[in-house]
Amino acid sequence: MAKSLLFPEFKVVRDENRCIACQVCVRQCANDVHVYDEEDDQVYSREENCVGCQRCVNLCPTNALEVTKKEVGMRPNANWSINHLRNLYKQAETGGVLLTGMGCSEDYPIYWDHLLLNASQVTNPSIDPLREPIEIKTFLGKKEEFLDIDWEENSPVLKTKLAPQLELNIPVLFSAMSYGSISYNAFRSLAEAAREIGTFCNSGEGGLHPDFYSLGGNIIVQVASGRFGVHPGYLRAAAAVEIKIGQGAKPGIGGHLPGEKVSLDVSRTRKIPVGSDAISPAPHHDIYSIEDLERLVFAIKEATNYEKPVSVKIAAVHNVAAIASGVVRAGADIVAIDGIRGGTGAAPQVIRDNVGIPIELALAQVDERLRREGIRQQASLVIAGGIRSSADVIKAIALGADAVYIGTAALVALGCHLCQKCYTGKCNWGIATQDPYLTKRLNPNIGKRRLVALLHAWSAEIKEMLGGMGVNALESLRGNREHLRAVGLSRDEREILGVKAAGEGW
Amino acid sequence: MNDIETRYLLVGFSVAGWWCARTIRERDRKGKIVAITKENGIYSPPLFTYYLGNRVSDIRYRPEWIENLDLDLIYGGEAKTLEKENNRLILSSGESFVFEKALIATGGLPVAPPLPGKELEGVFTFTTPRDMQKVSEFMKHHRVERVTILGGGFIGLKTAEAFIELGVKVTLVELANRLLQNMLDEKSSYYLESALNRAGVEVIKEDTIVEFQGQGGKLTDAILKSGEHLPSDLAVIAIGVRPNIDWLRGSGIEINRGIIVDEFQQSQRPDIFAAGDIAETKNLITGERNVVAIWPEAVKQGKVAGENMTGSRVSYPGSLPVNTVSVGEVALISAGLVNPPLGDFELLTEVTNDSYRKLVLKDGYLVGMILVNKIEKAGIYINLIRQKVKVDDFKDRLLKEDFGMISLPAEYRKHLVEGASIEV
Amino acid sequence: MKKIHIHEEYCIGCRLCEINCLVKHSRSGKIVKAFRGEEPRPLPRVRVEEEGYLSFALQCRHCDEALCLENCPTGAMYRDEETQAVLCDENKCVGCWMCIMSCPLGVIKREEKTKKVASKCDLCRGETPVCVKNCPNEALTYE
Amino acid sequence: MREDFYVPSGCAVAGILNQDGQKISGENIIRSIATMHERSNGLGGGFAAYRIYPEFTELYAFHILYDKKGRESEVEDILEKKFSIERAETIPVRENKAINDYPLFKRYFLRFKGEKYQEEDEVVQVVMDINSRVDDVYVISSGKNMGIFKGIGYPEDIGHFFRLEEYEGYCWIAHGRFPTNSVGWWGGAHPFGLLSWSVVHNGEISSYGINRRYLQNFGYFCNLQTDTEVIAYLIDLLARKHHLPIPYLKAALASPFWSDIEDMDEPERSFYKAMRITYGGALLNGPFSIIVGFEGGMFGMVDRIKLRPMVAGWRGETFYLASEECAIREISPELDRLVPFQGGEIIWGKLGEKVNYGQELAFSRV
Repeated sequence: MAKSLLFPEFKVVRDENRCIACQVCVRQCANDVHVYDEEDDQVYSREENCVGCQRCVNLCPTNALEVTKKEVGMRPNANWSINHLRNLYKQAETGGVLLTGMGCSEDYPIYWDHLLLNASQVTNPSIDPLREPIEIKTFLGKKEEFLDIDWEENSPVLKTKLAPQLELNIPVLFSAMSYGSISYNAFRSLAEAAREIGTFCNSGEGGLHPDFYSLGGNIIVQVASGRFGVHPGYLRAAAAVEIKIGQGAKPGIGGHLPGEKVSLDVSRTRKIPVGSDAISPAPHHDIYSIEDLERLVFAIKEATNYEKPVSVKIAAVHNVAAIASGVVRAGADIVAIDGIRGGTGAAPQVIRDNVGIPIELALAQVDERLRREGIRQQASLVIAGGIRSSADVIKAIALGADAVYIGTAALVALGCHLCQKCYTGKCNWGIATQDPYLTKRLNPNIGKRRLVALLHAWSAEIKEMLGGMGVNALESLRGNREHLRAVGLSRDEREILGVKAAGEGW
Repeated sequence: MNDIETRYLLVGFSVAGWWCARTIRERDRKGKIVAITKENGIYSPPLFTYYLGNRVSDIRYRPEWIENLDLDLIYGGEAKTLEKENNRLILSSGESFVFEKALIATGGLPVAPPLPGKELEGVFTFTTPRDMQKVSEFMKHHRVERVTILGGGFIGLKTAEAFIELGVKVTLVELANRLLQNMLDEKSSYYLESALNRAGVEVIKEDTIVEFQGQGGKLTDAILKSGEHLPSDLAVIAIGVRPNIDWLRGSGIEINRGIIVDEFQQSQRPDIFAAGDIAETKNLITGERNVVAIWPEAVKQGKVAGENMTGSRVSYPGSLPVNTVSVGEVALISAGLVNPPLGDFELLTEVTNDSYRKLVLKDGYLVGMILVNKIEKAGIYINLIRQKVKVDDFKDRLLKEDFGMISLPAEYRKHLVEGASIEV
Repeated sequence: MKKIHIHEEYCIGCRLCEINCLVKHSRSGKIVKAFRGEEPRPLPRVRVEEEGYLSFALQCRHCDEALCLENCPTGAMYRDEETQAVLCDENKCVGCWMCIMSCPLGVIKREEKTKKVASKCDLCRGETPVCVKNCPNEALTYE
Repeated sequence: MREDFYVPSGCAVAGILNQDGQKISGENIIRSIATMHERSNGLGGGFAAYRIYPEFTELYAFHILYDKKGRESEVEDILEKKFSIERAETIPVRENKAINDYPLFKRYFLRFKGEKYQEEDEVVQVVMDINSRVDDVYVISSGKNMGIFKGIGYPEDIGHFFRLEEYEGYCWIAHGRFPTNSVGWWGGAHPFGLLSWSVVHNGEISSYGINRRYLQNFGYFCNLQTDTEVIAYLIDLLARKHHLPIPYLKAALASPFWSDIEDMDEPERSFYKAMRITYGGALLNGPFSIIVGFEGGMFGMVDRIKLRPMVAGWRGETFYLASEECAIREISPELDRLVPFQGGEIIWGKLGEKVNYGQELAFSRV
């Protein structure tokens, strides 16, 4: 068999003075990087298998291990980067589309990092969140233009029946990650954390495991092109229903859950045979136009008795503003937009890294377009794709988002180390796998605790920042771009973002 | 003399009585307990041989707990009569006790055949503290280089174990063709015997001592049936014990080999219970009635009796013979049916050059076990026998190196692991 | 009484409990030394059992009705007043193995040479047991 | 340049309302606001007066500021599309040493000739057209039988410049300005008006950016780039177009905290909850105290956590509002009652109603 030309990506450095050959690393590596030799009572490494997930480093009781990037001693070439070469070698060997996981890791501008927030000085007192209430409660759903109120009583009586709303204690939701792409324990962590915090997680297109129906009040269920696990009970169990048109990591591409990940439980949940690949078509084959979308939106509203908001998730593509406007006019209560850095369990690398636009630009354009058309009230805007911190969240809100989805950030809180191997089903952290030996590694009690802590920390930071701006309710920041300024951006970019340059006053 | 009245009367106060008293106290804080022992203390019989072998200096049993039991303890008291009509017991000293409930746990007496010369100085039995005292006194005042032990049973071996520790030349005489025939099979007897040999013990089988000879009233030789003379400075007759029941003749208590008790350790006189080496109980596996004179059963029976004497209804599942012996570095544990009769028994065995394991199954249940050297998992097997857990589904794993809790049925395993207690 | 609870569904079979237990009960108390320097290598008092993807760490349950204690003829096995742990007093132990014979979980190990009970969980004498403290996935809890 | 103009202000505010409709000379309000001289810095002052044109009660009185001369015809063409101009005149002023360089102020008395059923919307449209389409020209008031007078200078100087002592009205509000971030300009001074609404404002609206974009949804375009302008438009939207009674404006503009809403009983709870969900974009955040005049009354409001001062006072049938108590005592040393505002509170008075001392919040229509 021809020798592979691939070179190891990582170097496993084992400090022999510290290694006690306890074999924790051997037992923890699903990629068989560490091998114990009984004779020499020593552990050796097969670096070529290493994906750099750092599991062994984390658990080594003597800190004897270090996994670092392996330098490839080839003549540096600005055009032919190591990544290009690696992909060329791989494809020359496999002849296939290169798969990857997680979000785009290419070095495109991250506009969050070019946006700066405002704070109060003198003319306007900043507010101390420790002393004054600062409110970040958020409602998602269609908002009325005005209310019909009966003034005849001595206290006003509301006559308008509000459209269904999702009530969030923090403007952050957990992105669509299906049971199947992630483990049962990972999904349980998310769902229980969502319940405790008072926000929502998203079933993805994987259906809903019977165990999670009881948590349905904090779950948004997805209807995707594969229609996996979709039935009336599924729709009714949820707090809201999301029609998935596109995903930022792979706009225009369908989903593919490899058969290895379709365990008995997953098959039951998705209503497909065990071990069979779960393939979602690129388009919904009953949606070839905006009016088809409208049909589905109202079909779902009928099925759920108009009691649940319907969300439509699209990927941020070039014409996103016009598309979003169409989606709103098609009756969506929530528009979810997923940017180019949005994550995935499996996508062709070439798509992930080259298709779509950054979410910041998409958000700015969509919000502005909907306002110009006077229909911004009719739907909430939830954005996704590479939100990394509370700062990203608050900047997104100021740009015009009602709330944000976090996926990767949540997984990182659960232990993800961004090795981008989700599609292999060999996640050493027990997140993106169905292998019972690996899924155990994520204790949902710990997972839940960590997620709750994360969002607790973020809401504290968001309140600090709001208070600093002299704003004590999030709705006063939402779409309030006066509180944003841009650094290091071109005039075009600033105009698209609708944000003044740092240094410009009001 | 007028009677001493008591709610509970414990006649004989060794391990069975001790655990009976403790159980009573847990249920009944106030009720008066009178405990009578013919000894001058509370001893742990298994320690006698270890004391002899200088492994322990104190043979008392858990003295630190005695006061918590709040007993009226009567030392050196020998039970003479149990009245047939009344709940009254009379000691040879004349003291008499009227009780509501009584436990009879007067244990066993050494079997001492009428051998000529057995009264010679240097010939002993070895079951009581007094025996032990006498032996060690004797050892202090005489040079003892050669010891002969009559009986290759459990006591005989324990005694041998002790003398080996002392570095004395030991000869073991056993009538049967192998040692510990009740608790071992041939193969394990062999392991034991070779361990003894390695420890310098001479083992003489299919022979017995017919006479002791001496000079000036002191032992010099033990004479075997085969005619052989064994020069001996000290001899121990260790061919067994029998229940100490003679004093109960005429008490109206039904006696066979021992006091016949039901599963509540209750004699057919409802106020009178029996436990330990004197009680005749049902065998857990065979259902045969017999006296199983071992520590663990004495504890269990004592506890069951205690429960029932205080009015609860707790039954004793039946006796399971279990034993453990170690000689040099060889450790043996056996339990239950180890020499099954011909018939539908299944044997699982594993033999290595330094270890031997044998499991006996019947109808998918574990009924017996012998372990030589690899003894760590003994407790697991024994519990499977006691709890009558069907092992059919995992019997192929029973002897695997990694056999453990994990191999057991999940509910049973979790019950053991999380359960507040392991029921007896 | 606080007990060590075993959550087998979260045991990842890393055996860090064994490793840390071994170190805790080693002479040096230092991990590298305990493994490389100390002869004989100390024994862990917790045992990880594995079968397929199922695994769990098992150590003495310190049963309320502790057969090892009931059947110990020397009184070496005793119950610690404040931790309620069943402990073994090495000075009293004569190595008769009645405890090994009695333990339904098989968690007592023997020391052939000294004829003493070699390893038996002591609940780390009151402080949070190291097997619990070092379980990376909270498959062992102490409550 | 002016488009990027935004002026957060410190400022003084004052207002007088006689609920019996007795006329009050402009001299009083000038004296009142003048006592708070220290709160302004000479970069702006202004007044709104009600029922000062008794001879034209049926006509819209447009006060128009011409920053550049020679735009009249352009403006008048726009006016004449919807109105007949009954009278046009330059607003009489008196130069003084404080104020000698000033733009042209004209006032027009206009009879509406458009569609009756949407008269006010069309008037608003005309105002928006002039403000956005004609450079350097601003409609500074557009109500009936009322007018706004404002400019650069201390309020007392502006008052005398516009000869306000010669006017009489039953309701006056005044503003003394302290712009911090930019030079004042005549159009940027307070009050701001739309139809008969007039608003003076002390504070800085940190929600300005979103309030402004929210108003776009309803066809309001802010050209003066100031937060006071958005307040005027929000009030017009809520009170006039959405028929929200004055006392309940706070449900949108300074809505209660969620925790307080949770503690309410029905039907209040669902009312306030729905209001907040629906009017999130109208919530005024940041520190402010405002006085709003309108045909038939006057009210004051402060932000949710009262970051700016305001007191209300009553004497007989006269209702006073001011940043500082002294401004009220100056013209009415004796008061029947004086109350400081609570966070998010609205205190109002209405013509023809007996004074409420800011007590009850019983519903009544505007």
